[in-house]
Amino acid sequence: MEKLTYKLPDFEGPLDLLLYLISKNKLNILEIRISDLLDQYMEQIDQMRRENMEIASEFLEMAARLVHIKTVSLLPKHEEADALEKELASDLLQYEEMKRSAKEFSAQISFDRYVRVQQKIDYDPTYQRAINPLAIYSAYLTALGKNKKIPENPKEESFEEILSRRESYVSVTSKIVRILRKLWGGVKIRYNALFRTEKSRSGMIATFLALLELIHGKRVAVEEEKGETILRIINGGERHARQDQKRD
Amino acid sequence: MRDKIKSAIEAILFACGEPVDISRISDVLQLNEQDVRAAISQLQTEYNGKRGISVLILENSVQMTSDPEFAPEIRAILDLRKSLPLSQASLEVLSVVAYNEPVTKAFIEGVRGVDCTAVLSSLMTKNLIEERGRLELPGRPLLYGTTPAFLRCMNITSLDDLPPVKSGENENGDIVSSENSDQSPEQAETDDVL
Amino acid sequence: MRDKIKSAIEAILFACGEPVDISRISDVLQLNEQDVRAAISQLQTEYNGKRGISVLILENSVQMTSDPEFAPEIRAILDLRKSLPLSQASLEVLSVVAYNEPVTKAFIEGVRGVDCTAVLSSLMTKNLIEERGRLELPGRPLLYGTTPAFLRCMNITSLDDLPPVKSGENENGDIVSSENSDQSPEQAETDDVL
Repeated sequence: MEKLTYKLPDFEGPLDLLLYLISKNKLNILEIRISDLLDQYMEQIDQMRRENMEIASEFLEMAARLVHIKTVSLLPKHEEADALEKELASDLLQYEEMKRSAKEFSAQISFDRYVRVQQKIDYDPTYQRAINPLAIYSAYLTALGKNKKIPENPKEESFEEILSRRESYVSVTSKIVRILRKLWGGVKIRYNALFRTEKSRSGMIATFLALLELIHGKRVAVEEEKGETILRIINGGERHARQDQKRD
Repeated sequence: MRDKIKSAIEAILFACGEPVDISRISDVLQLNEQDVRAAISQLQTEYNGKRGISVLILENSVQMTSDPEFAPEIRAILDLRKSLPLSQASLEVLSVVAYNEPVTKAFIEGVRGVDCTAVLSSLMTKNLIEERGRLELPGRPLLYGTTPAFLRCMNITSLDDLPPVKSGENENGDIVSSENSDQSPEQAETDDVL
Repeated sequence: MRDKIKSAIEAILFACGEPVDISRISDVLQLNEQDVRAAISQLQTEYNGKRGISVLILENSVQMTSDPEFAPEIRAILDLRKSLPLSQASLEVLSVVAYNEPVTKAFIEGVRGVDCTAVLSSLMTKNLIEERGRLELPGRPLLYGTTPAFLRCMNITSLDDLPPVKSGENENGDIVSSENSDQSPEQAETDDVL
C-alpha cells in the first residue's frame, strides 16, 4: 500500500547519482569506466543502507544494470558490452540535457500573472452536442483498461490508515480488540506474526502501542518458547482492576 | 511611461472581478482614498464607452466589467464551447460516472490512474455531471452522478439504456459487439454527430 | 470613437477569463483571422507594459492576464500567498513533456529513471500539463502535453519559443532517444494503473 521510498538527498534518481559520480571524477560520459563507476555507485547504496534509508527500487535496478554491463564486459566478445555502455551513455546524456532544461525552466517560470474567472453573466452553459452512448461505452472499456474488473465503491477498511492518523487513539483501541481476538481461548501467536498483516507504518505503530497497553494491563503476556517470542492471553483477557476504564 | 497607481488599480480590478472596496485598495496601495478615487475616475474616462471594458463605482466599491454592449458576442463565444466535441478524458470520466454512479473523485481517479480535477470541473460546468451528496466515510468525500442533461445529449431515458458492461469483457478497450447484441450499437451510431 | 473590433475582443477576453481560440473570435465577429490577429496585436501594443493588464497570445488562443509587476498588490487584495517554486522533479518532468509532447508516463519515466506518478498528478492539479488522449498502442497509455497556462507561466507564445535543446549527440535537435525511453507498451500498461 504505502510505498516508503527515500531518495538520497539531492539526487532525483539513479541517473542523477551517476551523473554526480561522473562529474565528481571528471569523467566523460562517453568514456565511462564501468567497474569504477559501479564501485562508487555501490558505495553510495551501502551508505544509504547504513543510514537505514529505504532505497527506492529504481536505485537497485540501476545497480543491477551496472552489474550486468560489467559482467558482459568481462566476456571475450565485447559487442554486447559496447552496446549496453552506449545505451547507458545515451540515457545519461539525455538526463543531463533534461536537467539543463529544467534549470532554464526554473529561471523562466513565474506564477505572477493572474487570470480571471469567467464573468458572471446570465447564461446557460449546459452542453448541447449529442453524445453517442456507444462512445461512452467504449470510453468506459478504455478507462478500465487492463483493470477489466469493475471496481467497487470504497469500503470502511480502506480508510483505516487515514483514520488511524487522524484519531490514532481509536485505532489503538481497535488494535487491542484485534490482538485479543487473535489470542482468544488461549491461542499462542508469534510476536512477529502480529505485524505481518500490517501494511502501513501507522498500522504497525498502532499494533505495537496496543500490545504495550495490553502488557501493561496484564492482559497479555510475552514469553519465550523454543527460542521464539510468543504472546499469550492472561486470565482470558479479562480487564485487571480499573486501569484502562477511562480509555473506553 | 505608465501611471503606477492606475495600473495597479487596473490589475487589482481585473484579477478580482467582483466589486472591491475602495478603502481596501487604498490600504493595499498605501494611498489616501481621495487619490485612489481620482485614479479610478481617470480610469473611467479612459475605459467607459471607449473600450470593451468599463469601470463602475458602486457606493464605496469599484468593479471592472465587460461593456454590456458586447454581451451577445460574449455569449456567442461561450455558446461555441457547448457544442465542441468532448475530449477523450471527458468521455472516460463521464463513462466511469455513468456506469458506477454515484462515485467519488477518488474512485474515478482510481479507475483512470490519473488526476481528474480539471476534467470533473469542466463536466460540472457543462452540466453533464452534478454533485450527489457525500459518502458517509471519513473525510465525507463528494459523490458525483450524471444529470438529466447528460441523458438528453445521449437521447436515452435512463442509464439502463447504456450498453451493458460485463466484468472481464474485453482486453484492450475496443468495442466488443458480440456480447452486447441486445443493446444494438448500430442504433446508437446513427445518433452520433461526432 | 472606439474601435468596435478591438472593444469586442477586449470584452470577450475580459469576460471569458480563460484563453479564447482566435479562430472562435473570428467566427463570432465574422472577420477573417488576420484582421482579428491585427486587432489583438494593437491591443498588445496598447496594454502590455503600459497598463495593469496584458494581452497574451498562447499558441492559437489569446488571454488577458494581470501584469506580473502588480502580483504583490493582487495577492494582498485577494489574501493569497505567493505560490511556492516548483520542485526539481516537477521542473524535470515539465521539461520532458514540453520538449517531447505528447508523451506517455512511461516515456517520462524512461528519461528520468524514476517513478513520476505523484509529480504528474501535481503538475496536472497546477494545470501546467493536461491529458492529450491516448496512444494507439496496446494498453492505450494516456498521453500528456503542456497547457496554455504553461506557456503563460513561461511567458512564451508557443513551445517553439523554448530554448533549443543543444544535444551533443544528434543533429536534428531532438533529445537523444534510447531503447530505455521507448514508449514500451508493456511498461505503459503496468505503470498506468495506480
